[in-house]
Amino acid sequence: MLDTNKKLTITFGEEQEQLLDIATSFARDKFPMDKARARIAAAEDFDRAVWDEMASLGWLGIAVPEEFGGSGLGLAEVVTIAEPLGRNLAGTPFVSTTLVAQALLKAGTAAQKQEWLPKICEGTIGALAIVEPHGDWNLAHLDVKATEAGDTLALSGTKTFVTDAASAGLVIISVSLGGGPALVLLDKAALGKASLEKEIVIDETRRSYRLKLDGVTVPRANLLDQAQTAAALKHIDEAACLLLAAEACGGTSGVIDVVVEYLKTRKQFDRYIGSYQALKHPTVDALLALEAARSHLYFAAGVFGQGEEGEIAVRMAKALSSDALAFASDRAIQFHGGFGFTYDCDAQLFRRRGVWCEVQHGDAAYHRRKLADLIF
Amino acid sequence: MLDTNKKLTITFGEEQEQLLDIATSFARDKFPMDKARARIAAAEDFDRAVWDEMASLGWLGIAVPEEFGGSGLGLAEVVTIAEPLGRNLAGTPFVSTTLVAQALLKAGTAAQKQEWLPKICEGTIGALAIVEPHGDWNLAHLDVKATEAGDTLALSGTKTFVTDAASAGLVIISVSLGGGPALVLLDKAALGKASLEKEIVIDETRRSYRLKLDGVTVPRANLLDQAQTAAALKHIDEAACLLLAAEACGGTSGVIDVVVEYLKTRKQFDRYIGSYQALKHPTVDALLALEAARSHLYFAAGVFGQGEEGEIAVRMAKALSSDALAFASDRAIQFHGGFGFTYDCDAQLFRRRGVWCEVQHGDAAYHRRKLADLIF
Amino acid sequence: MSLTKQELDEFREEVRAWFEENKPADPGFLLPLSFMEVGTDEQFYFLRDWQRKVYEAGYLGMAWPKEYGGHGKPQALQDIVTREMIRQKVPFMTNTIGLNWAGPLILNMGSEEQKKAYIPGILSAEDIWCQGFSEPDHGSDLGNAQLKATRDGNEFVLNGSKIWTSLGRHAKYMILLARTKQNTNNKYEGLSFFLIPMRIPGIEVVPIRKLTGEYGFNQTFFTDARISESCLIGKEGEGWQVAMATLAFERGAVGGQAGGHAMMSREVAEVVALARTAQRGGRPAIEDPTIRDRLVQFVMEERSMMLNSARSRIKALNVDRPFSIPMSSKLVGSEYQRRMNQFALSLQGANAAYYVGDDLAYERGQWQRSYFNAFSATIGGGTSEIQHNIIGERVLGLPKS
Amino acid sequence: MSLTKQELDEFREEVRAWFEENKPADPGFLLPLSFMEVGTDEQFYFLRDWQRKVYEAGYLGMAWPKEYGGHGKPQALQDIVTREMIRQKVPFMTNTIGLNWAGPLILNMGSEEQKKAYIPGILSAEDIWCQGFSEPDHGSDLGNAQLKATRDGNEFVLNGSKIWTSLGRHAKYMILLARTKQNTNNKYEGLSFFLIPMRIPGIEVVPIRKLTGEYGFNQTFFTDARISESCLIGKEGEGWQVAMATLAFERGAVGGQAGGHAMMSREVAEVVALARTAQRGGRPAIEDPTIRDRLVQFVMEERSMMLNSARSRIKALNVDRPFSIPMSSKLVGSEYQRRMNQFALSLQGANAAYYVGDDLAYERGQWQRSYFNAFSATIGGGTSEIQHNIIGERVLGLPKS
Repeated sequence: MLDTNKKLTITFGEEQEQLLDIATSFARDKFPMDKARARIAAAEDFDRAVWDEMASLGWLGIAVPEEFGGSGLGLAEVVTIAEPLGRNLAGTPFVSTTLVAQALLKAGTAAQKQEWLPKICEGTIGALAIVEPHGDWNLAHLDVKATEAGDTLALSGTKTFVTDAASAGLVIISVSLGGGPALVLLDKAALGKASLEKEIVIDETRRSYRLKLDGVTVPRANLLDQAQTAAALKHIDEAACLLLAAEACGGTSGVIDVVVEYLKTRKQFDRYIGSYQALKHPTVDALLALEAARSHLYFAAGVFGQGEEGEIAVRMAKALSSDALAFASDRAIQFHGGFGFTYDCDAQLFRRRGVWCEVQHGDAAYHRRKLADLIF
Repeated sequence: MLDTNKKLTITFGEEQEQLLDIATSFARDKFPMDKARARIAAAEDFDRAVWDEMASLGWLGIAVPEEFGGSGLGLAEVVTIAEPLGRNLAGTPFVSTTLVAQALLKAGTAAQKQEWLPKICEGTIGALAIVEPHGDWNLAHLDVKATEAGDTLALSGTKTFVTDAASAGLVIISVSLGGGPALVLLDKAALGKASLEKEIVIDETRRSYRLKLDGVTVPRANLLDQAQTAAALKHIDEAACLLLAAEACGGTSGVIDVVVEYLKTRKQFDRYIGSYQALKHPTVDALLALEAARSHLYFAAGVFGQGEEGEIAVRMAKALSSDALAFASDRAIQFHGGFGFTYDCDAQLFRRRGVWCEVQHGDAAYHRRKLADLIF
Repeated sequence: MSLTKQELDEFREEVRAWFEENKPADPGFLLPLSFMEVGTDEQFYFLRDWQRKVYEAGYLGMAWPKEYGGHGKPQALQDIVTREMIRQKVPFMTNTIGLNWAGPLILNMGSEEQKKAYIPGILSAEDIWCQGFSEPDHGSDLGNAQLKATRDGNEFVLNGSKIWTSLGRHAKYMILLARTKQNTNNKYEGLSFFLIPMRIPGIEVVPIRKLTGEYGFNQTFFTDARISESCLIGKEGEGWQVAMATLAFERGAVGGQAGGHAMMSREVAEVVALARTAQRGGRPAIEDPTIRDRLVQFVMEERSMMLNSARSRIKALNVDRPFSIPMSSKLVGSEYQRRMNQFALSLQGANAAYYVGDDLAYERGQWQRSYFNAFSATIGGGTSEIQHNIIGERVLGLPKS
Repeated sequence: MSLTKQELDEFREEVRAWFEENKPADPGFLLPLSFMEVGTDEQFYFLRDWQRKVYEAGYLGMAWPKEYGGHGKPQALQDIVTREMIRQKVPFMTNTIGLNWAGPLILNMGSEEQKKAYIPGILSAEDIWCQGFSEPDHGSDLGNAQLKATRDGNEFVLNGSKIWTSLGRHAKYMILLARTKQNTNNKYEGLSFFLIPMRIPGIEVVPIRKLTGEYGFNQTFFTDARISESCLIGKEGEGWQVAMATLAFERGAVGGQAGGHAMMSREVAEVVALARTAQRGGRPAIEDPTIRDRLVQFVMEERSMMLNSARSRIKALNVDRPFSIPMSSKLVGSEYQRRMNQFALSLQGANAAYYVGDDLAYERGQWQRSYFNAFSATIGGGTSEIQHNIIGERVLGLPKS
């Protein structure tokens, strides 16, 4: 139950302020819109030089404790990177790698953490394999199986939407083991034995793979701590929602800039089209949706992981931000008129990004349903 | 299940065309807006002269078979009267009287029909008492009780929203009798023993009463045919929905006229306010909602009573028409600006009517839920 | 004077206790939700007495200078009181125009005489203020005010009419925007701003019946009403600038109000409570999944406003469009209220058709009334349509409509 | 020639049987939903062959005169065929501009030579037509067409560019709106209407990539392209009137099209089927009450369009605003399609992120594609915003924006 009387405050620390400032400049410099388009057509999945720079800025270890080579901050600080990257439609393995580190932190064995977290902080790419062909948002709905055979686990089944898998140094996979959920770590060697198929996805800035696991075996030691599986899945789900919300807020701001620029410069019937209320007012509505979503985002960042309050906040942020980006980018296509219908208009890039952000880890209606059960 | 491939046709006969034409003129002549306002303040519940004229036009017997003094047509023809009356916010006992006739036709005994239907055709007012203080839309949710005591029935409990009760020659009441629903007829004499309290209702063009039945007894002969109760309640519910939809469509058309007239004549910032897209476009949306609702209305009128198809059609008409009137009248208040906030602006009269039409016999969400179960 | 956290906490406890002890009992009639809804004398006197009580307890005008009746204390203390008043849902401070518009204006720009004359009565609610901006024919176009103030020696002669003058029947003073010069190049140039007495010959206040059926607003007619030139505030011909400054107080963009809340809003928690009471097919309406879905949306919206307000205080999170949140809060809040109240009606089932005064109306019909009254905020102070223009043009830089 | 009900019924049976027998098998690739979406050669040839087959069976241009390749039969028969094609969801007739715009125009206003030259090839799909109305810089402002047609003796010289020329790469002819006179008092006065050949020097067709990532539309560049003055249809300088008449064919306000459907719409029944397949927490999505609620809304909307169309044929039910339904059908239908397709995406859960070409994309990704393609109708032929203006002004009589 929600205490609607409670005064809500957004905590926003100095580190967040600095990171947001740096990341905003970084995203603007490294990912101008023509670069985003070039990345879509590029053969390599990501830009190694930019990635190395992100690693050297310490961004991959922001939410990793200092003992593992990170800076010991949290996801609240990661949000300040993810939002500006989202605004510029950057395509990097930043989010997937961050989520893999979170999974390890939550459920990795001491040895796994010791081995992998420092590597991640230095730039090893992580991929998360937790979605399956049924497309259900319930992460406990697992058809992929792990079967024990002595000291090894034999895997079978298919994972979908494994972003950045081809470049990954490790993949963390959710499996059904003995009837319950478990998490398994695949290193590059094991990954090499799996079949990786590039997927054709609506958001062309993403590199997504289908991971076919039939025939793959891994040592039992690659199992994460089973006692922590449920907590880790919940944590990953919420963390993913938070970072998708950050990307969606960034994207909404980005597409508003795109459409406003057009409305200010394009004329029809001898008037700037931005002077028509039919275009102006819905654009204002997109702005209002952004402001609301962004306020929820930074509140959720501040209370992330704080039990029910954290869960409520992150679900609200996810629901509102994906609706905001859907609305803003849909209207941006429309308001560009004929140009909006072309591939050359940037509005479509944001619309495609919006579908991705909406349909991964639950759309707005799904989260509202969960919220109703939490609140009422 | 719905056959979406089926070609839908609207039957609209010659009688309907004539009646619609006559009723449109009649409503315009007898219920101009100043008259509607005068009716609100008037001491008498209705205008006897106008009522007598309606009776002499044969309108109270439209859906009554010729053997009982009616014209043997159906509710499809009644719709063509109710819609223009709704457009002019006419306050008359036309709908309640029609519904009472329908209840008698569906479940009255031969003697009851013989006694009352001819009187109704000649102008005796009927009132329907089927709503209770719990406000639930499920008509089988009955707290009012009838207890058998020899040849009489002792009634207890309270009915609400009994429109036109004070002028009624007969009232038909739903009661719980021996654990099941039943319908009972109260004539003027019995009604005199009940306590009738005028209600304060949002739609000031209606005269609504609370009927307190404690201590009232009626002869057993006043019971309608119990075998027909369930069918009759369903029939009354659907008939009420159809006629409320007709009133709401009429009202929507009426309020669009009101707001369009204002938008065409009022200036702000040296421009007619109707030239602003912020006002023009939502007014067009109200028009589109009206057109859709009205098409559903006349389709529902044509297939009324035809099993599931009829039920689906009438629920759709009710849902869409009440939403159309709610939207059109809410926007009409807003678009009148400061004047819209005053009692003198007619928009509020339509908004009040809209609340009534929406919340009697189920709002749009309620009917959509029923529709989902019928369709999917 | 900087206060420690402990001092603030102790003060909060003290305030909490005082309001718990002194908050007025249910008067037995429906109270208005803002000064614009005060429709009857019993409502007015009840609210006036309550404001005086709060003031006399030292909880109003805390940061205003002592010499004019304030308490000369830190604004932080007043903010604590205001928040506590909102939290405990005690009645609002009814002299709203005085406390939030006229008072700050006079403290900012008024002469010493004006401060001495006006401020104490504003706080004690002895002197009720009303507002004379809108005119019947130029609802949203404030700059087009036509009420004439014609100079005649040391006096101005007023002719014309103002509309939506809440509390006009009770007001001793009015802040007035009037035209002192005709045919200027620019319509804004001919305006001047006055603080005028209401109870003089030539001023007549006529009640306006609202769409709720109740009264509360008035139209004020001026027929050769004479006022002294000392009523001017700001220079003659600079009324537009003064009015804009005053509106900035209203929109909360600038501080300086006396404190105490001015408006009771319906809250989503009340709609949730209603949904637990109302029935659908013999079950509580809150079990209906589509109703739950709508309720969650309202919960999120209400939170959005609180969180927007919290975020607006963090500069780094308002870099791109710094005025976006403050300039949109009136639009967002008023439209939210309209839609939420409307939704609350449909929740009531058939009983939504009752109205204020019927015994069976849910909570005395206050939802019906507050849905209708919600239009005062979506229309007044610049309609929602005009707010969209303003935000589009000033925040997003879109061309003028 | 008036037909009995029995004759019509028999004909319907015959038509039904023919289409059941002859409807083409799944070609193994995604088919477009309208001529505007034809993006590949394999799609084009498949559709062209299909149109020819229908024509040769006698089911296209049934009411057009025999001497030009039509069948000279009652329109009622063609209507039966068209409805049956829709019912059986067979592919559409791809020479849409020819069948629905150019053909009716030539039959109405063309010379005997033009009828003879153009009509037969339109019906057989031998001669594909395209349309040259819109220009890159004046999307919605047709009257502002700037493509120059400069008279040079018996010829006109064309310079400029047209955009959104669907089937431009396959078209033999174009209907063209061009400016034959500069600096007229009224922009509409300088326009003329032509039927021009596409395969002449100086005309270049450049494909435009759509937001779907596919091709289909083109931009057509004219550089000193010379056409004979016999290409004029209507008088020189009266092109605007001819264009308006042609648009009236498009909007269906005037009859005379050759028949056969021009567009496959996504239908709510398909979304319902999707909701039965898609999963929510291990259960079919259609069991989710909020999804059911949305689906019912789409069902009602789709019915509204059918019922509007049925009602628009009953004069007594269109007395107040007789053009309301016909003038709004494009707006209502196109916005419905956009929203319904968008909703269908979110139903697919995580798999909504697949796109055309992925094996796991639901129904080959056609929902993703048709959501994006839906904008061609909300933008093309006058955007939805302009449709609102038109309806507000012409149906409700509101002042111009």
